[in-house]
Amino acid sequence: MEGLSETAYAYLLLLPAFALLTLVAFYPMIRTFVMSLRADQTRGIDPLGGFIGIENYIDILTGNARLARQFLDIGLTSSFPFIEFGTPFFQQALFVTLAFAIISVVMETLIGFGQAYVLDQDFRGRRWVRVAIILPWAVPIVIQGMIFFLMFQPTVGFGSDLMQSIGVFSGTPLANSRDAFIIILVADIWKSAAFMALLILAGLQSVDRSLYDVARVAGASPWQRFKLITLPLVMPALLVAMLFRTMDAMRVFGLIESTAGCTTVPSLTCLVVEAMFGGTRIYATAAAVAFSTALVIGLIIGGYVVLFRDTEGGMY
Amino acid sequence: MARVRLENITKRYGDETAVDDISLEVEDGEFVTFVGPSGCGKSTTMETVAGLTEPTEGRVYIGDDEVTGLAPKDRGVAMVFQNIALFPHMDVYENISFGLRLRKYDDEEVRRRVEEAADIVQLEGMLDRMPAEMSGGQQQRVGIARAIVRNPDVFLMDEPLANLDAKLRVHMRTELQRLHRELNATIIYVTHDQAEAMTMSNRIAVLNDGKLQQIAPPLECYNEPTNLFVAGFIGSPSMNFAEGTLVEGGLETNNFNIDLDPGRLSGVSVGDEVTLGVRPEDVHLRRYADSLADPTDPIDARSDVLEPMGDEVFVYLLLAEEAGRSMAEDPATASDQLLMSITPDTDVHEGQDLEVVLDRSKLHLFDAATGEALLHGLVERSGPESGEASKAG
Amino acid sequence: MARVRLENITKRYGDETAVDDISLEVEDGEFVTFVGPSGCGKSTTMETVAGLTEPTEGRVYIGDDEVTGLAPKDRGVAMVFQNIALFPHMDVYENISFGLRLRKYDDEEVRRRVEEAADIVQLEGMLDRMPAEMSGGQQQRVGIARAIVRNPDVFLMDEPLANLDAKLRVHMRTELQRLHRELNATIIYVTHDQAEAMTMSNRIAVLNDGKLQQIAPPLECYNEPTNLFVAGFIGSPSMNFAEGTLVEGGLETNNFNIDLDPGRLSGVSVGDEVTLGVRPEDVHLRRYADSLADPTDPIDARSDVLEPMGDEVFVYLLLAEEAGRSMAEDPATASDQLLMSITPDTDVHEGQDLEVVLDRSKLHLFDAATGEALLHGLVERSGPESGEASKAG
Amino acid sequence: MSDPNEHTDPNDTGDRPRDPTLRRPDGGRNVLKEGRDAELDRGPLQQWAANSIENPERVYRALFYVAAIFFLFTTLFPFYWLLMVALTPEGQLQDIVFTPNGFNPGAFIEVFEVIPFHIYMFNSFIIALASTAVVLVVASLAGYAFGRLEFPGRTPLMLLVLIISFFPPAAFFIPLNDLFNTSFFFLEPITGDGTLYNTPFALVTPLSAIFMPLAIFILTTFYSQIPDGLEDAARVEGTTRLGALLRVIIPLSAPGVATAGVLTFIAVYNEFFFSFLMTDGQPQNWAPILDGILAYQGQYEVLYHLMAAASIIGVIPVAILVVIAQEKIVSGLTAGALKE
Amino acid sequence: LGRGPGSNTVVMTADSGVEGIIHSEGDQPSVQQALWDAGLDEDIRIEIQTVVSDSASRMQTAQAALEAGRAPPDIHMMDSGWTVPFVLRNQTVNLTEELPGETLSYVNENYLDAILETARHPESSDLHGLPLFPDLGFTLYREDYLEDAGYDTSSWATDPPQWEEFANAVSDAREQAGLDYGYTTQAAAYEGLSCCTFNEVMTSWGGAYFGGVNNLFTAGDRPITVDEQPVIDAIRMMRSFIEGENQNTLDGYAQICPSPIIQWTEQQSLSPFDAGNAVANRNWSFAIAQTGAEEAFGENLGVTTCPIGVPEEEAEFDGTGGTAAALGGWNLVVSPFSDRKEEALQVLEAFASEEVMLTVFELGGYLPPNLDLVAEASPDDVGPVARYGDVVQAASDNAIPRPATDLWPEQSALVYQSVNSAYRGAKAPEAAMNDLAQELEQSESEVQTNGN
Ligand SMILES: Nc1ncnc2c1ncn2[C@@H]1O[C@H](COP(=O)(O)OP(=O)(O)OP(=O)(O)O)[C@@H](O)[C@H]1O
Ligand SMILES: Nc1ncnc2c1ncn2[C@@H]1O[C@H](COP(=O)(O)OP(=O)(O)OP(=O)(O)O)[C@@H](O)[C@H]1O
Ligand SMILES: [Mg+2]
Ligand SMILES: [Mg+2]
Repeated sequence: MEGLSETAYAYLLLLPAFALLTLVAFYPMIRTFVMSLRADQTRGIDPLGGFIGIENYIDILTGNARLARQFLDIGLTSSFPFIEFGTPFFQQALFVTLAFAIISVVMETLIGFGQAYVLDQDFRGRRWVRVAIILPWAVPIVIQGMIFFLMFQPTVGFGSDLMQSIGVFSGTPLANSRDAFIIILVADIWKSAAFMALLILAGLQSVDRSLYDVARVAGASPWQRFKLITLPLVMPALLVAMLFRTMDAMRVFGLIESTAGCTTVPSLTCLVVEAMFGGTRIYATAAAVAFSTALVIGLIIGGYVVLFRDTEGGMY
Repeated sequence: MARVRLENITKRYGDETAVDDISLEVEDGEFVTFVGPSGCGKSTTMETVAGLTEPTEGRVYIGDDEVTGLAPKDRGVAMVFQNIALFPHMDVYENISFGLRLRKYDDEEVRRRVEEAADIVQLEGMLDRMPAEMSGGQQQRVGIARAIVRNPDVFLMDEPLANLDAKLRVHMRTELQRLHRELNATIIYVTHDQAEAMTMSNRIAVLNDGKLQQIAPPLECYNEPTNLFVAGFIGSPSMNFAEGTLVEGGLETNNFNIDLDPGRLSGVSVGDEVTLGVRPEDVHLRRYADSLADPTDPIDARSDVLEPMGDEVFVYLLLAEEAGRSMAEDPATASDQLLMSITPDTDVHEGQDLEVVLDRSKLHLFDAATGEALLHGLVERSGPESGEASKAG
Repeated sequence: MARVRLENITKRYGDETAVDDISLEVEDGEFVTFVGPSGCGKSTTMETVAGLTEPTEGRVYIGDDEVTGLAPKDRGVAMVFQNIALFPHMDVYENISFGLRLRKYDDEEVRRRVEEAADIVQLEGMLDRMPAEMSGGQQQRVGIARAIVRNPDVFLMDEPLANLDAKLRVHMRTELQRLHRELNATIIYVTHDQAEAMTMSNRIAVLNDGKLQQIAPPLECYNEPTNLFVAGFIGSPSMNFAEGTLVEGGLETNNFNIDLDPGRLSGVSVGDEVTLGVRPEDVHLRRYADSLADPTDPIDARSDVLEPMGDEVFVYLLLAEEAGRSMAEDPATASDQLLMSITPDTDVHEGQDLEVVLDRSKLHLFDAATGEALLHGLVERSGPESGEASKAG
Repeated sequence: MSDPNEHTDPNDTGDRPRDPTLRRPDGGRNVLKEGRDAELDRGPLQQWAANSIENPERVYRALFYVAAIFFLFTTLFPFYWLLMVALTPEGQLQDIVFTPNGFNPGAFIEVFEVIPFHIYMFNSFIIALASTAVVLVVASLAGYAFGRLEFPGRTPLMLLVLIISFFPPAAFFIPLNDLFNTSFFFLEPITGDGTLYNTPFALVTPLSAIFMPLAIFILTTFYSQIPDGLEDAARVEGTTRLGALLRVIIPLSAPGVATAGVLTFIAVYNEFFFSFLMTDGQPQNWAPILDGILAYQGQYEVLYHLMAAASIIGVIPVAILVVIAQEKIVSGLTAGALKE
Repeated sequence: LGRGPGSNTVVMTADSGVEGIIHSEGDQPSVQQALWDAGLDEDIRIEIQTVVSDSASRMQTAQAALEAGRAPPDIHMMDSGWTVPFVLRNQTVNLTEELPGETLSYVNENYLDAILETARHPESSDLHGLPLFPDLGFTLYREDYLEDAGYDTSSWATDPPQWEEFANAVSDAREQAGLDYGYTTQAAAYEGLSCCTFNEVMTSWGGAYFGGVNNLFTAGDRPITVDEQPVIDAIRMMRSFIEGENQNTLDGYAQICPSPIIQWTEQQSLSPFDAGNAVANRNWSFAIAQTGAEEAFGENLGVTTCPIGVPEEEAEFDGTGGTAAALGGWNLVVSPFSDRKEEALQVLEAFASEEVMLTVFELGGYLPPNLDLVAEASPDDVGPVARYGDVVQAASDNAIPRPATDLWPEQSALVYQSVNSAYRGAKAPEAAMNDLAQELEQSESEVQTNGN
């Protein structure tokens, strides 16, 4: 095995990973893709109708799909801002998802960095602070959803009254798309900042401490040490964290389902799940939505890759 | 003003004392070199000056101010690290310019100074390499450039030339000396290279086991070592030592006697053990005894191993007939052995019986118990001053 | 059998050629030292032998087998790394015993051998330290111990003593020589320390810019360098060079002339440019001319800078009256400058007018265009062989 | 000039005003200056501000404590609230702010009486452990290849690994559901009927695959940062490449490996989608904790207090365990991992 | 890892409530025993596979098993709301072909028609599921408070009041008693809104989704009537209840509902009522059992069906107007993939016996599908529900099932979203219903184009 060329050796090492992925990802993916090219069939044994090409995709993009909320429903107009929403912003899964992903990832990155920085310091009881900060990440999504659902249940929790009294929310925030969006955002940040924190912490911990000595002698203030040494050196870890958080956020579902519900805050995965398990058998549409979702996520990840390709020590 | 003053610096790691009550003062613009065996505390002392290590006890002053406890960045020092420690994520240009960019110099200025520094360390054209793509010596030169580009008041250099070849070393040596002159900077330097220490320094500080042994100009350390340790440490190859006993009118070792008046030595008296020291270049073949002002009586010896160095040859001499043991294994301790340096053309070969003489004016005497120097140069036997000496080729 | 043979090894990193078509053979049990300027490809060549770098072209043989492409672990080599590369997560004992434990030696044996190796590198009592808790030299010694503990057929040592002080170096040198003898191991060694290269090696391989310049026993490299590069690189301080032109009956430089019969030189003829080389120790004050068998005519000079080294003093001489430029800045290139080494007692002081002579039997002549050596030692003027030379003190 | 003691006192939070005379252990070398300060009659706040300017480390320290407390509060408050929900007796879930509506610690026992919650926990634990092991092994190999080897197709393959994370898990459901319900003769000795459904494999397999890309990326990042010299040294010493991975690279990447492990473990422990659909929800059939928690939910009523209690029971011990394990892993991997 | 039930064990899915009564300790009565008593082969044992109790999740679980062709479970307990889609996908056993004629005729003649409809194949009318129990929507109210406020509710039980009267009464009673809430119901955007609470209100106003009760189970060629006036009125009335005097409301209807009802489901709407903090509540029969117990409100609990919008005679569509009770409930369906189909059919057969139905009612409080049996049950065993037998009967007479075709889940989502947004005032009722009508039209048209 040692005699193998570097290339052959690399492929050998990748074999188990790709075997697993083939079984659990690539094979189902191809089947799903084939599904997405056929017609829906709500009755009969065969869940799929005839081959209809990309018709399902066209329906999805034009707001004509058999979905409770639309993936995308915009039209072009001649007057500013030249785009017209067929349905309001908060009812278009694509926009809701994008807004959610962008805001949550940015917030989580900032907060995660703060948490990691705190955890990287030496102080008594650090272990317990670490437990505390990791705890939200350990909470199952159902529970995470339940906490925030109950908190903003008008009769049960204090959240609605509190927020209403300071004029931020309406009386029934979980039924209001904008309010519910914010609640879900907060819930997600609460839980997932810990994910960022853990990864960033690992990055911080593996920075060679003697580099800080050099920087200190060279005259770097703490902020400069952070900017010039810490940040670039944890950048690879940070990028991984952001990459995966972005993909996760783009697929948000469980949290929405267990708080406000997909009706109030429809996300892309909401559409897939509702189409897949909604009872009316529209698997082809579901598959097409899933693929479209993957496409959107893929585009965004492509953006990441292009943006960060040149980062030193980066992943590519 | 960049005088550096250490006051009773002690640094302990757990039970281990790395630096033991060192006090010294480096004048403004002075070039002081720390030498000493591996692990004697050189780097640690440097680190206390830089502020990277807080001394367990003692105070550090730079200029007129106490800086103990001050952050490294506020001490106005630049440092070349023994382990080099380049930033792996920055290319050579960024590594060198790091300190300048922190200080918000304008780009023009930064580029100018970086290029100048790169020139000095002969790294032109490598500015966009990453550290991982460079050879050991090239990395070390980046480390030097990173320090000199900043023109600080105090330079701390921890074995900056360890990975460089002889020629480049000579070049760097002159460059550093020029810098020293031009910037009038205070430089504290660590090296294990005798030539560096001798040629560059205003003073050499010899450390051993965390303690300061001697701090003096290079030739003084060489010619008048304060104790056995310094005598043995400075000079390569090392000084020969022979244990002996003071007797009336002289000194007796196992293999030869030296005339001398013990009464003139303070602190010891007849009967005491002393150690005689003589450098390899002060051991001569008997046939050249005439050219010495004050040679000792001839001593019988047998050449054991010859080590040709190109410009000179080291001859390991056995004084007593000793069978198995070759001197080369442990040249500096036993009294029965003597190392002599001769010019390459001299026709000495291995296993030859010889007579050698020592240059009395170059002998050193140490108290065997304390190791303290008693006397440098035994001049009392005969009158004439050792005049101009010469070298024949 | 652990002959090491390199056949046309070339290693390129992108456009950069680190090693350029090197072929050489190291005999079983031989000690070969690689020397050369920083970045010349020494470490890279070592790595191809170890199997850490696959050569872009060429083959490596160890013993009778081609090992190109074989894993490092199957080549039976041990290596001391230039960057030390201790495993930071293991203590000294674990670092040293790493290779043994991989080979499942029993604990008893492992401990015995580790202790023995630690003894050799003088690290007894530090076996449970972590690398981060050690000084630079101590770390390097762990690296050496890690290699020698395994008793392999081939040792590769990349500047193993760079961070050690002179005394410890001498000790390690003799220890390595002993190991070499006892194990009859083949050793390939990289150093920038002339003394190490001269004393330890059976042969020295001089590299420059990725290319092998000369591979020969140390004194041959010193006395008969094949080209200008080797002449200038081997020997510290470096050889003096003077550009000149061959004329009928001799050689003319800017400042002096040398008698010689150009007809006896092959490949050059009257009118060609040549370079004359003379080592600092072969430059003498006129007053000692008599002791030379074959001195040149006296040359007028002026002492510029004196560099006392303890056992000798370097005198930088200016041949022509040159105002501003101090020789010390660039001693080895200009024909108007000359470096002389004298014994410390000689009463030369800075700024003195002197006459010097060169030892004709030690002069070197190089083709100025190709740098190839033309002649070592100009003996044709007068008959008598240079007999026994002596050194006066 | 500042007092050196200020820098070395780790307990100095910088936020308590101190008697200025106490700050001069040297007996007040700057008596005059102090006198002037006293005349200015600065309040503690100004004093603190002045000290801070003199000595920015104090500010960082203070900022650090503020940040730590802020993070502690924000992460822990929802848990506190969850605890209050758990303590509120059934059916009185109203207007809970800082205290429970009534006090019913019995919920923490009831949790186990209503359903065998501990079995769900155990199942989840085993499944998470197995998945983490699979992920770490497979991802370590892949991470080594991606992070330390040069080979054609590296970047495309790496992106291909990610693709699984582009898809909503629901997209995989139908084919995977078919797959795991297909009977394979070679599985019969293991699972009885030859299908993977209702076995731990039905969860371990997809969950491993789903969380593997993250681990691969983490490990790739960390492995690629280990200097080549160390691997070289290990290989010359006689390890294979894999040996070097195991003995040098993994231990040196300990923070990354441990983090990948923790993230995977917890993610699997709490996974929603496949946990829900790949078993029949029976504790004896390897149903994970999620099914346990959902089991407190009825058609028209939800036992919120039990769900809350179950969550606390399910989460806190695991989180503590994981953190302690992580510390052990890190120190174990970095120190004396090779002591045999 | 070995698992799987014994050869004579029939595995049936059920929620924990049903599970609790199937088996018992010792000699206690149990459904299993009742099944054996009803003639089930003594070798055949039922094993319950508990599933998560929320209906949507249970559908997913059933779907996962049936799509994969997996059995056990041999018997699936399916919500009456989503049995038909499975029937249409041939994922159920045709009971009309498999059950003995005797049993079939008993079922056809005695079971509540409305629930039977949810278990039949829409085209062939063959029976594919055996109703286990129906559930009906009731309006619960506090007789004591209403009477204190001066209203006579003695006739309400079988003769529900007009909405207007109901609203006034509730409003006055709330004020009188100083309660926080008047009438609590479910209006969150979820299945419960479209299938039930809104369906009831709409029906009481004479409106319908698809033009009356005759078109409930045949998707495709049927009128879409959600944008008709009665539907709009129903919404406007609900908005009056929620918002009081405001846009898009109906004059003369007091504000009686707390605004949070738009995010409430059963449990949240029951809580305040259960806590004595509301005058009236719309809920299922389990709520009667819970709040009618002696420890709770006992006799003070009044139960009726949905108040009346327009009388039946004035209703625009067939079978609407007057009072209404939404139909819920669960059917038992045999998996066609089962290895123990015969045994499973035997179990179903036994479930169709009156003793078993009574046992289920007595032990679990689940209404028997043959509602005549409610009267026969001993009040001691059954609890408070028995007290309201006449109301149950009235409810069954006015039961209104959801249009549970294979498209219903999809359409339901559209309906509850639109209705909820109209309730909230996010859209005007007319606009919301017009949009909904279009969406439903598109959904319906899929049937024709795909030739389903
Ligand atoms: N990974 C790399 N990428 C590009 N260039 C490299 C890389 N490694 C080495 N080089 C270059 O190859 C040349 C030879 O390097 P090598 O390390 O062999 O030098 P060396 O002789 O050991 O020098 P030194 O004495 O400074 O250690 C150098 O110029 C170096 O910059
Ligand atoms: N962090 C530490 N913990 C424990 N001991 C230490 C630590 N750092 C250094 N030492 C010890 O302190 C002593 C002095 O170390 P120092 O690095 O100053 O030596 P040095 O003179 O620079 O040696 P070298 O020439 O080998 O670099 C050594 O014996 C070393 O082992
Ligand atoms: Mg050091
Ligand atoms: Mg090198």
